Amino acid sequence: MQLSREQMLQAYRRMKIIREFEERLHIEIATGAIAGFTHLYCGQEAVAVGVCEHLDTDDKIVSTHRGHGHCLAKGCDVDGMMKEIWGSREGLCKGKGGSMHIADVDVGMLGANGIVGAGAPIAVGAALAAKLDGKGKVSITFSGDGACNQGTTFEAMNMAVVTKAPCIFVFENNHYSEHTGFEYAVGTQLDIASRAEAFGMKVWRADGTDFFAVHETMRDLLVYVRAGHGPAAVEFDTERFFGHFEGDPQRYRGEGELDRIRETRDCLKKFRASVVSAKLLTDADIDAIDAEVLSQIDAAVDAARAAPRPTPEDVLADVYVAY
Amino acid sequence: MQLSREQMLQAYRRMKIIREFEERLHIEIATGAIAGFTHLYCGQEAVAVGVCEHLDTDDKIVSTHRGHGHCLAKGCDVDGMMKEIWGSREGLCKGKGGSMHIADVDVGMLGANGIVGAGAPIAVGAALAAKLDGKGKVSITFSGDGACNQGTTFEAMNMAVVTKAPCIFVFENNHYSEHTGFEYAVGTQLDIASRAEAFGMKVWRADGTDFFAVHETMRDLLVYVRAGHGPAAVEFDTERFFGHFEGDPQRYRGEGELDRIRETRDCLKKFRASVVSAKLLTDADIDAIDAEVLSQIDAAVDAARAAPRPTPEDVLADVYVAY
Amino acid sequence: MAKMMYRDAVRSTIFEAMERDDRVVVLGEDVVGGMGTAGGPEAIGGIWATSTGLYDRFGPDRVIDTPISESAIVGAAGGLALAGKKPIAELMFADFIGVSLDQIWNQIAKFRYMFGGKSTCPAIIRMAYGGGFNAAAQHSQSVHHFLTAMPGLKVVMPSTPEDVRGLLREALRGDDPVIFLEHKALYGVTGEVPDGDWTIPFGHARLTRAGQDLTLVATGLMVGRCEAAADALAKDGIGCDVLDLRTTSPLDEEAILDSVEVTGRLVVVDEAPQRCSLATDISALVAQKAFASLKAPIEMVCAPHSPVPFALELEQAYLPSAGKIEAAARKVLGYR
Amino acid sequence: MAKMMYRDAVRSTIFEAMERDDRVVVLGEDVVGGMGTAGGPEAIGGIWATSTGLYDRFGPDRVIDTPISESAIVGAAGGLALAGKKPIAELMFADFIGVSLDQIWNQIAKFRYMFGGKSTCPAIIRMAYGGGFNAAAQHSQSVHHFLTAMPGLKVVMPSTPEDVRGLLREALRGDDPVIFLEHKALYGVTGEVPDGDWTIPFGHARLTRAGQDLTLVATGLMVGRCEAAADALAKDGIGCDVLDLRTTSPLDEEAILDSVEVTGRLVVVDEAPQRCSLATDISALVAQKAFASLKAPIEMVCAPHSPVPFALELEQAYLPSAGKIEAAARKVLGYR
Ligand SMILES: Cc1ncc(C[n+]2csc(CCOP(=O)(O)OP(=O)(O)O)c2C)c(N)n1
Ligand SMILES: Cc1ncc(C[n+]2csc(CCOP(=O)(O)OP(=O)(O)O)c2C)c(N)n1
Ligand SMILES: [Mg+2]
Ligand SMILES: [Mg+2]
Repeated sequence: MQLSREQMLQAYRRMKIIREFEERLHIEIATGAIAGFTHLYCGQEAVAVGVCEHLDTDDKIVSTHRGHGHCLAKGCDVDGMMKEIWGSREGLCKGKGGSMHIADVDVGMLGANGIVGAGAPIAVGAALAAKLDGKGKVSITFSGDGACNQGTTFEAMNMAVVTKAPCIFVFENNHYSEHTGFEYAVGTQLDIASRAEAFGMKVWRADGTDFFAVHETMRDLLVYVRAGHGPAAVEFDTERFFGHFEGDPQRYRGEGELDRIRETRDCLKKFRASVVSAKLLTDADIDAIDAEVLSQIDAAVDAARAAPRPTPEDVLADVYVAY
Repeated sequence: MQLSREQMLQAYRRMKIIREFEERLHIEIATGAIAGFTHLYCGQEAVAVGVCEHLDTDDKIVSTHRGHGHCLAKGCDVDGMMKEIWGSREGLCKGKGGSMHIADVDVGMLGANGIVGAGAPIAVGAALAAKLDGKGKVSITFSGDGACNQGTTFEAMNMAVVTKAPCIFVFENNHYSEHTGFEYAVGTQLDIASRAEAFGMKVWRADGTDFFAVHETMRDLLVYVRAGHGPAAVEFDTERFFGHFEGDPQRYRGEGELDRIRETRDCLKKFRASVVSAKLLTDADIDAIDAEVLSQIDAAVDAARAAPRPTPEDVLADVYVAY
Repeated sequence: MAKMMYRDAVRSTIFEAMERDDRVVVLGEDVVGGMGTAGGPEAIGGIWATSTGLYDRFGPDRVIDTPISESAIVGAAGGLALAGKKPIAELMFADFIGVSLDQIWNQIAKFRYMFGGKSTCPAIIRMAYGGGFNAAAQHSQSVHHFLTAMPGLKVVMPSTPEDVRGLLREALRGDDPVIFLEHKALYGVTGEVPDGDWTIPFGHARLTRAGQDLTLVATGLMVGRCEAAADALAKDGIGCDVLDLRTTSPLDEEAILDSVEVTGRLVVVDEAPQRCSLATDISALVAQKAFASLKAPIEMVCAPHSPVPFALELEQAYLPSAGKIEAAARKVLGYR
Repeated sequence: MAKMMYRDAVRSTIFEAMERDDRVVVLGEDVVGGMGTAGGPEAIGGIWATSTGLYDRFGPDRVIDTPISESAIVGAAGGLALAGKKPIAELMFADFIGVSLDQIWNQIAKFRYMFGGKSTCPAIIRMAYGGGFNAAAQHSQSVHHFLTAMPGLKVVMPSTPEDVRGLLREALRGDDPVIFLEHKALYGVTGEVPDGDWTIPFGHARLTRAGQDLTLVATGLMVGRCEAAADALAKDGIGCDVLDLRTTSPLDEEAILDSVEVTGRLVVVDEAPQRCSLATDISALVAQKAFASLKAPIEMVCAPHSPVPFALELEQAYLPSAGKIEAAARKVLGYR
């Protein structure tokens, strides 16, 4: 099934927003404008967008410490996110959460998460809620190749199978957990998807740097899950362009690795090449989006810089609904 | 490789000790002589003994809430165990641990465990110690079909593979976790061993009610692990003859199920039938052991009844080595 | 007015809530029981019999039997709650917060705050706690101090069937995460439960004995032991206020301080060991805010600094008893 | 006498121990770093640089890089210790006790007791705790109160490079499980570390300032803030005892009580929220055992009852500061 022009433009715009958001954060963090630990999603955009383009606000996602891309793809407000990362009281979480805890339940984004592996059980719960509602909605948990070793991820997979929850386990294998390679930390000689299979799940695999591969894979997978067959898993092979967190000297990378992946595994470049060569979009179409997004991000940064800061009285707000 | 007469007699004696120990506890618990939660191993003897007959005291095992059989098979003192379950200060754990926490590190028995799934990581640690010592020793964790759903069990399997720890995951599938069936709680349509396989482990499977099948399987498996190939897993299909814990009305069982498994899946009966028909041992050999064991257990119960009780001052002993 | 057991107050209050509000969902190990067996669903429920009959009435989408995976149980409760449901998750034993703490502490308790107040997470986590069954070190613990220390959680410790009803209803009515601690030695206790649609607001202690000479503060099973001590003291003409806190978070500071302002003498009783316990929490509160009223050192009657031992005699010596409470009271009363 | 950073005191003390005793084993996430990558082992160590160089010297059997599986890490440490080794496990952040609590609390802490004193479990669990890095609610917590409340554990909170050296050596020398809490804001702090083979026994507080008017009690990062407050008060001629507890379990009750017997006034400072905290623990101790000496209510300076917030301004407001400590001190001093 071919995507419409509008769908393609929107997908590209979403990916580009993530890319520019992150490239800009990379610069701002280096200047010391932003506090805390920030993990950039740059390089993995095709996964977040290829997955989330299939969803509406009643479908839920649960994200990770590397969550900006998932948030943006799911529809979190760009300005609100930027302000949150800057720690403003106008941020999406009023400056309480920061980069690792951005959430917007109203758009079905149930939170980035600082605890590796913590998202999977939460997604199962959201999936059980969807099952109870009976409207074919799904819940998606994103996990890294590191998170797939955490007990909670395994428990969640089994529980989803047992309860036939419409939960989708999206594994983004970017080959590293912090400074450790996938080949070391994931014991199996097989892949992550094979583990999910051993829990009794139907699994898919695709190139996570190819938006169209991700998008098509998810289409098939979602037909299966929305039809009530229970959970499913998918493993996307992808790349992160920056360090584990900002400040990481990345000495674990191979020589020329970063150049190579920026050159050959850049999902935005690949998208452009494929749609232009297939004459689905023109370079001008894409350049126009690039320019718009750039100024959108500029504006977001300006707004975040100027946004009001929280005050000490805010500390005790929102611990409870009522206490 | 054929077992010697002495080996067969010893194996049978060990199984019979477990059986009589448990049958007797079943009676004593009903009369209220024993406090706490007690989970009887009766029916699964061929697993504990078929595994532990291959081990010496430098090989370690870690057990479960249903640990009496593993303890006895690994060489914990019968009287000491009986006294412990009675709560005497002469018990193997001075009355501090009780049925769910019997341990004897001196014989390589690192503890029964009241927390389902907790034993697996501990066994990995003991295996890492064995690896460091480099003497071909192994560490074994026993897990049920319920425990195999706990996150710790999965983490332990992966970590054992990653660290090439000589750790053996023995899954005793007795088809129930408390009142819930294996078919429900273990999501996969496959078996537990297949999960271990997906972690990159070599796995074995055997009939856990057939002592010789267990024993042979373990021989092969141990050759593999002791040779330094890393961890391995085995799934034994077995039966528990009593309820989950004492007091369980077992309404989840099928009609005639208990009679059927006592009739056709009794590892002691099967052992006797096979050795007698193969003329390896005589009925008289076995009857003699039965009689000896019976009086050994009688004596253990008498000793436990008469053993001194702990006193309030004992409460604060042994919290620390020094504080 | 109905007479019922504590465990039935749990079950019937859940039943009632599920009838009224189809967002209420129950999940946990063996909350149905018999799944995947010849006996079939509800062949036999959980070991506390606090969910019997729910599955038959409300079916598998609202009464969810889970594998042995406590992190996933609590996490799923969090996800259900974020997605608009009102989950009631059961941990068979409170000791199992050990295998699920992250989801309680770092997730459920913090969602609302981390998300800037834009979400609610009305998950109720029920768990059976406490000693008295010779269940030893991993199945007998009191965990309220850990949970009370966690901002974002409310912590409830009913001591009677009536309080179970009123407090569980209140938990279900609210939109915050609630830890509901049921003492396993109270499940079989019977008491009157008034009819009608009433609740007990959180943060309101119950005065179960009134007196002018000494304040006794406790929760759960320890309330009865304080009452026994108070009754013994009453025979000597000594009057005690016995305060059942009912909820430890929020805490009814006022009731405690008001009482101590009158009595000037305080004994705090806690089934957990003393270090960083609720007993120290309340002592510290009083030493700060009712200092001028205090006529004597504050005594604490707690478990010793050890795991819970197995043997009958040891566990008996381990748990605070009416006798120990009475002795502490007399010590405080004897201080000049 | 060498000058070194707190993080280097950790690393070099481990290095020294591994040289001396081949039972000492290190395990944790990225304690080697670079495993399975083109850069290879030690391409880059853990984020705290507290294990740099260990792998190159001691190899993969003694420096074990693990997957992200904290329960398995702590559990493996328990198994290593039961099997006769001296494991030092690292949790990258103390907040990760949430995903490993059972192995800490129900296993390692209890083995010896449950097994009737017939085993030892000398596992050391190191973890980086505390705020100040805008790392928000799941990477900034102080957890000493939880762990201090657990019988069977010893809990160490060094505030200087010297204390790191002496206390870690003592932990390695002992046969009990030890929680070693390293404040992440102290890793970069430099201090003198005496040469020679000395240790610091547990349960001995350090008096860092001496005075007659007021007692300040603290741990970790808060010690420095108490000292700053004491120095400010000293300018007004007010003398403070500042007690750095060093270990919270065992606790140096005597040092605290002795000081309060002289000063009669106490402020306890704690980076954690107040409920069931170490601050309440010490207040309660004093309200019980030094009651007669107290001249004023005991004040506590703690974090508020909320998760740790992200934004600079919020976290600053959240953490106890020298200013807040000074204000509390003046309040206590002003009480008549
Ligand atoms: C429970 C827990 N353990 C460890 C960490 C520290 N940590 C943060 S991200 C990370 C690596 C995660 O790797 P992966 O899942 O592959 O995600 P990626 O960073 O590649 O997106 C680690 C170890 C954490 N935040 N939570
Ligand atoms: C963490 C934890 N969850 C739940 C329990 C309660 N429990 C004790 S045994 C058991 C069932 C275990 O089933 P399985 O692993 O199959 O072992 P079996 O009882 O069949 O030997 C359960 C749920 C527990 N002790 N620990
Ligand atoms: Mg990764
Ligand atoms: Mg079983």
